[in-house]
Amino acid sequence: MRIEEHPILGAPQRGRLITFTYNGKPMEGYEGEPIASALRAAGVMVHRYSKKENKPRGIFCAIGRCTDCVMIVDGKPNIRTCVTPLTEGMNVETQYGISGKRKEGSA
Amino acid sequence: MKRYDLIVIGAGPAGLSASIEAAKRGLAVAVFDENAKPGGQLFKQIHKFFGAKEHKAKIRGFRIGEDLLAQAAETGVEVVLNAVVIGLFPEKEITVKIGSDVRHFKADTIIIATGASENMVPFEGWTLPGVIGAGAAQTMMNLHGVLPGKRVLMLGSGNVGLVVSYQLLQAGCEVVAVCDMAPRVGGYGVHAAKIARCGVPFYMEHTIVKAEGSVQVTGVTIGRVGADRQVIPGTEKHLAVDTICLAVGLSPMSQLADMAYCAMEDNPRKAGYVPVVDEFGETSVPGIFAAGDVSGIEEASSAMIEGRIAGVAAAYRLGFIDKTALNAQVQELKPALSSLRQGMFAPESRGKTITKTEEGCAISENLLRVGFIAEDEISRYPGVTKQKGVHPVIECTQNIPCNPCQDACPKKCIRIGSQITALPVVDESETCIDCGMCVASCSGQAIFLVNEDFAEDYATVTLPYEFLPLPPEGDKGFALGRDGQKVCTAEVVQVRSAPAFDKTHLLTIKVPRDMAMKARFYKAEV
Amino acid sequence: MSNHAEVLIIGAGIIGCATAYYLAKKGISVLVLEGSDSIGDGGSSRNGGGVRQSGRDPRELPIVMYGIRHIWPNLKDELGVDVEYYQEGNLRLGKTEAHLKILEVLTQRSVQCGLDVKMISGVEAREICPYLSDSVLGASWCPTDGHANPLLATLAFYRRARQLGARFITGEKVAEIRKLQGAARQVVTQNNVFEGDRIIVAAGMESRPILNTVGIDVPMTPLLLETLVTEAVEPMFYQMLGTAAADFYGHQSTHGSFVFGTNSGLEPYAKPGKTVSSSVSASAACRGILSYFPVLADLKIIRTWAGWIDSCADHVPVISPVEEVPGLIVACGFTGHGFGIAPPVGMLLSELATGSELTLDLSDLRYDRFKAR
Amino acid sequence: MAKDRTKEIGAFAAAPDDNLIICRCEEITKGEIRSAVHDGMFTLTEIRRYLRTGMGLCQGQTCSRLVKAIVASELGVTPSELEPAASRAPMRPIEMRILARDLGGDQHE
Repeated sequence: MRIEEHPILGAPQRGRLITFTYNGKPMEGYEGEPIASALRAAGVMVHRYSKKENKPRGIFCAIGRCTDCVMIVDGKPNIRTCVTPLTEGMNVETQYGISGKRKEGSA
Repeated sequence: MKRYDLIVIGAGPAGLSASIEAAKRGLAVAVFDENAKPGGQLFKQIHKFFGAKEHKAKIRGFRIGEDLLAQAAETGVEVVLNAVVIGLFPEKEITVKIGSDVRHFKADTIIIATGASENMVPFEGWTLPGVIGAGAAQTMMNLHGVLPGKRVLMLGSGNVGLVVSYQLLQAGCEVVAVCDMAPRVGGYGVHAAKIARCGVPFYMEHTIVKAEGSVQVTGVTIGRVGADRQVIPGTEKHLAVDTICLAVGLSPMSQLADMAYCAMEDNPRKAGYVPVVDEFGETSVPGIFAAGDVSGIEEASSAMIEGRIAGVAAAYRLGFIDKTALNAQVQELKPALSSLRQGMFAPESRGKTITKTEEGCAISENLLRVGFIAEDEISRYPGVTKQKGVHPVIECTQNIPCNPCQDACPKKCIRIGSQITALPVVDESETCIDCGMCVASCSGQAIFLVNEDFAEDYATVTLPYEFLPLPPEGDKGFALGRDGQKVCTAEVVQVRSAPAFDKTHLLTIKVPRDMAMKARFYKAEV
Repeated sequence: MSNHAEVLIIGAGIIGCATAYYLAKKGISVLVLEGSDSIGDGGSSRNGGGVRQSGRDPRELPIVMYGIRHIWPNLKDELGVDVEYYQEGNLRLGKTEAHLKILEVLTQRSVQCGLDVKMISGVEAREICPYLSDSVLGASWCPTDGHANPLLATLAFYRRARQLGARFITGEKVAEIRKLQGAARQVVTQNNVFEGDRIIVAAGMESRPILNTVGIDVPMTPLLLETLVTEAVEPMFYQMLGTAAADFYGHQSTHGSFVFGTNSGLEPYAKPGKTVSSSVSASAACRGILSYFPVLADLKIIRTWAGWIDSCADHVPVISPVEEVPGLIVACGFTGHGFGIAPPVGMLLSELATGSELTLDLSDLRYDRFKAR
Repeated sequence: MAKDRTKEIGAFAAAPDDNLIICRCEEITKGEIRSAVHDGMFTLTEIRRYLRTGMGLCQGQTCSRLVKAIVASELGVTPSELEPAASRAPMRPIEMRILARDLGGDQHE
């Protein structure tokens, strides 16, 4: 899902390739890019499950306004992944409701 | 407390322009922006801008952004990034979150240039991952180099929907369809035409019935709407997509103005809830200005001029220039602003149905209904002529404020005149030298060089091309019509690239002579 | 529609709405006039939601005790809306010996009125609420105190009163009360003249100029109070919190968010007029809160808002008939602690307006109790 | 503007799209919003206090326009006749630890 060469913008400028953890599994991304970009590039669509209806949510506005893409990052919930830069060794987890606890029936 | 002459909130086109004008006149200026990168939407706008020279026409948005940043640096503007203005208080005090601190700053003038946010529309499944704003798609592709999806449905045929559809194609996505509840394409016809000829179908008077999928979008059902705006049963159609992009308009992000107790109004012509401003952009709170989308949704070109006016007015308010200088400078900027507010897409025309151009040509109904001009409609426009040898064919059919083609032609073959919304006229008395400058300079990619006398039975069509891979000379494939359908086989006979073309390559394809007025895009044989 | 009702109420805050409900329930015709565009737009939507007896002045303590015993527990069923009432106790915290002194005085005073409240140690306080900082030396603890959602409670009274036939008009600013033939009968607004047999003034700080039009004055002054709300988190604790230093109070709501009330210490000097949050008070509140609850440091504040308290000269409200202006009843000056006592006050005002026997004695809260030095 | 809350807007009638989520943060549906109007919540401020629409993490940035349209339609008025709920600080969620560290206007650290 990454653009390697763009007809107008050329090759995207990226930070160095680093490893972070997604739900306990190692995953690669570029340093400084939004967490959401690294996840999207790796094919992760679901960032969280909503509190009341337990429904999947992901990127929506991508500019930090809608807060739909929040996840648990380094143990803290409600982190807007679309505007939070990725760092080496970051621990990114799916958010369930307002916490990291999975509810029954979540995929 | 640290006090500036001017604090600008938002480092987008309006905010940067304002701060440059103010700093040039001696004000101590700081610009705060919540993003990691300045420039607002400019760095996502990779297309060439419309307008005239004073509006930075035919320059790509991100280059305008780079230019503004350079100017800001030269003039000593302090641009503070990752700086979230969390509140605007009386005494023109702001609180800003910078890193892990909250800081307070004051200024004698404040310009709110916070831009706009995207409107959204609810439908069954709209909360599924894979349903995103068109702006989100633009951010992901153009700022972060990640594709939002592979197969995309675009909801909304305004300029944002059309431009982002084109950008999705450029980035390598498939745009499965553009769909809109309205009966007519809302954005510029030239933007519609450039995706229609790539084969993107338009479903007007259609809306989304539901986004399909349980964990993420796996498809979409659209349907035709009746007069009551409800979907007519039996018209539903399934499309296999993994992404649904919503481009249903923008709203001014005016919360800070509201918080500062500026008088507000809900103004449909400004697309939402905006601070009431005077001709300088000053709100009801003396010394607080608003410029750009926050005071009414328009193009970035208008935002830049509004910003400049507010910056000059702030300089006057604080005594850095006198009234004569203010008037002189505003007199110069006002016409540039008003020229952008003319034509068929002017704020005054919102909601009106226009059937004829200012010149009296009937508007292409086909263009509005399906995104491209029908063959029997094209000859009615003054940019379309039949001449011997190579000559420009300008498929520019709506009055939009744009005139770079007129300046681009070294031979003066193209005439628009002083009214920049006028349709370009091809002057048959002047001789085209096939330089291609007009093709590359047309922000709407609506100019083609046609030579019906290329060889016996063959014609050439030179078209703008902004995709990868760039076909080599000698490449064989197909010519596509305005509707994106194959019309004939074609061979690439020339590929021209030049710094002056700025990434718009000129592809000259050879087609049978009777295809000269039909072939408008090239698709390589796979 | 008729501009007459048996009872006119000026002010649709929780006091006005509760009164309207109790009157409508009795079948009395009620018309409520509200100056702002929304119901409950003053202190009713700008407070920490405390339903608390501890720390109250003995003059108003019996009212809130009655409310907690007889009204609050059933309010959800009575009004048909979950007002998010929790009765899990109130901790008033102290971090210094001086704080503990203040708490002891308050506690003793309440005990004398028959309230179940006691001083506890820091260790005991942490047993009740394990999130408390070790710097808490002691607290007063009242297990029957609690909190509710003031936004919902106000609107729930409004909703039920409206269903029972009470008429509400918002955006109707009152200019004047007029006497006809010796009794208060008319309420004049910008657009209309309304008539009622009884007129109840329950308009917060606005009550003062309105009462002035019939020659009554209640000594009170506006005080800026700010409220903060956080993002929602998992349930942590449901006690109502306060401090001896009065640097904040608040609780966690059903929603999971924490709601805190605060003042920056500078608010007596806040500018009158629009309720502008000051640029320093949210930070001040956070410093205060984190010094008691360091565990909340990562919680995000998502909204702050401010409002005026009608702070009365002796810090307790006026709830009183005005005999010199027959037909006039006053309920104002709640001084920032009106929410918890609002339901019983509504009930008492309905009794005053209908001339029924009062459930509780209100003689300590008369309008004419203020004596110059 | 004076508004009589006894205004007759008819009884609440269920609609097929009542289950549609409108406020994405707090997961409030169209049906809940429409029904709240029939409960007497006539202003956007009352709606948000009653239902929590626009009171979640994003503070109504996505839904306020949608809620406005639904309430207006239920009341039979145009959306521009409804006053939006007031804007408040902070414009973005901010950690208490950061607010507590407020450096004020002092430039010395």
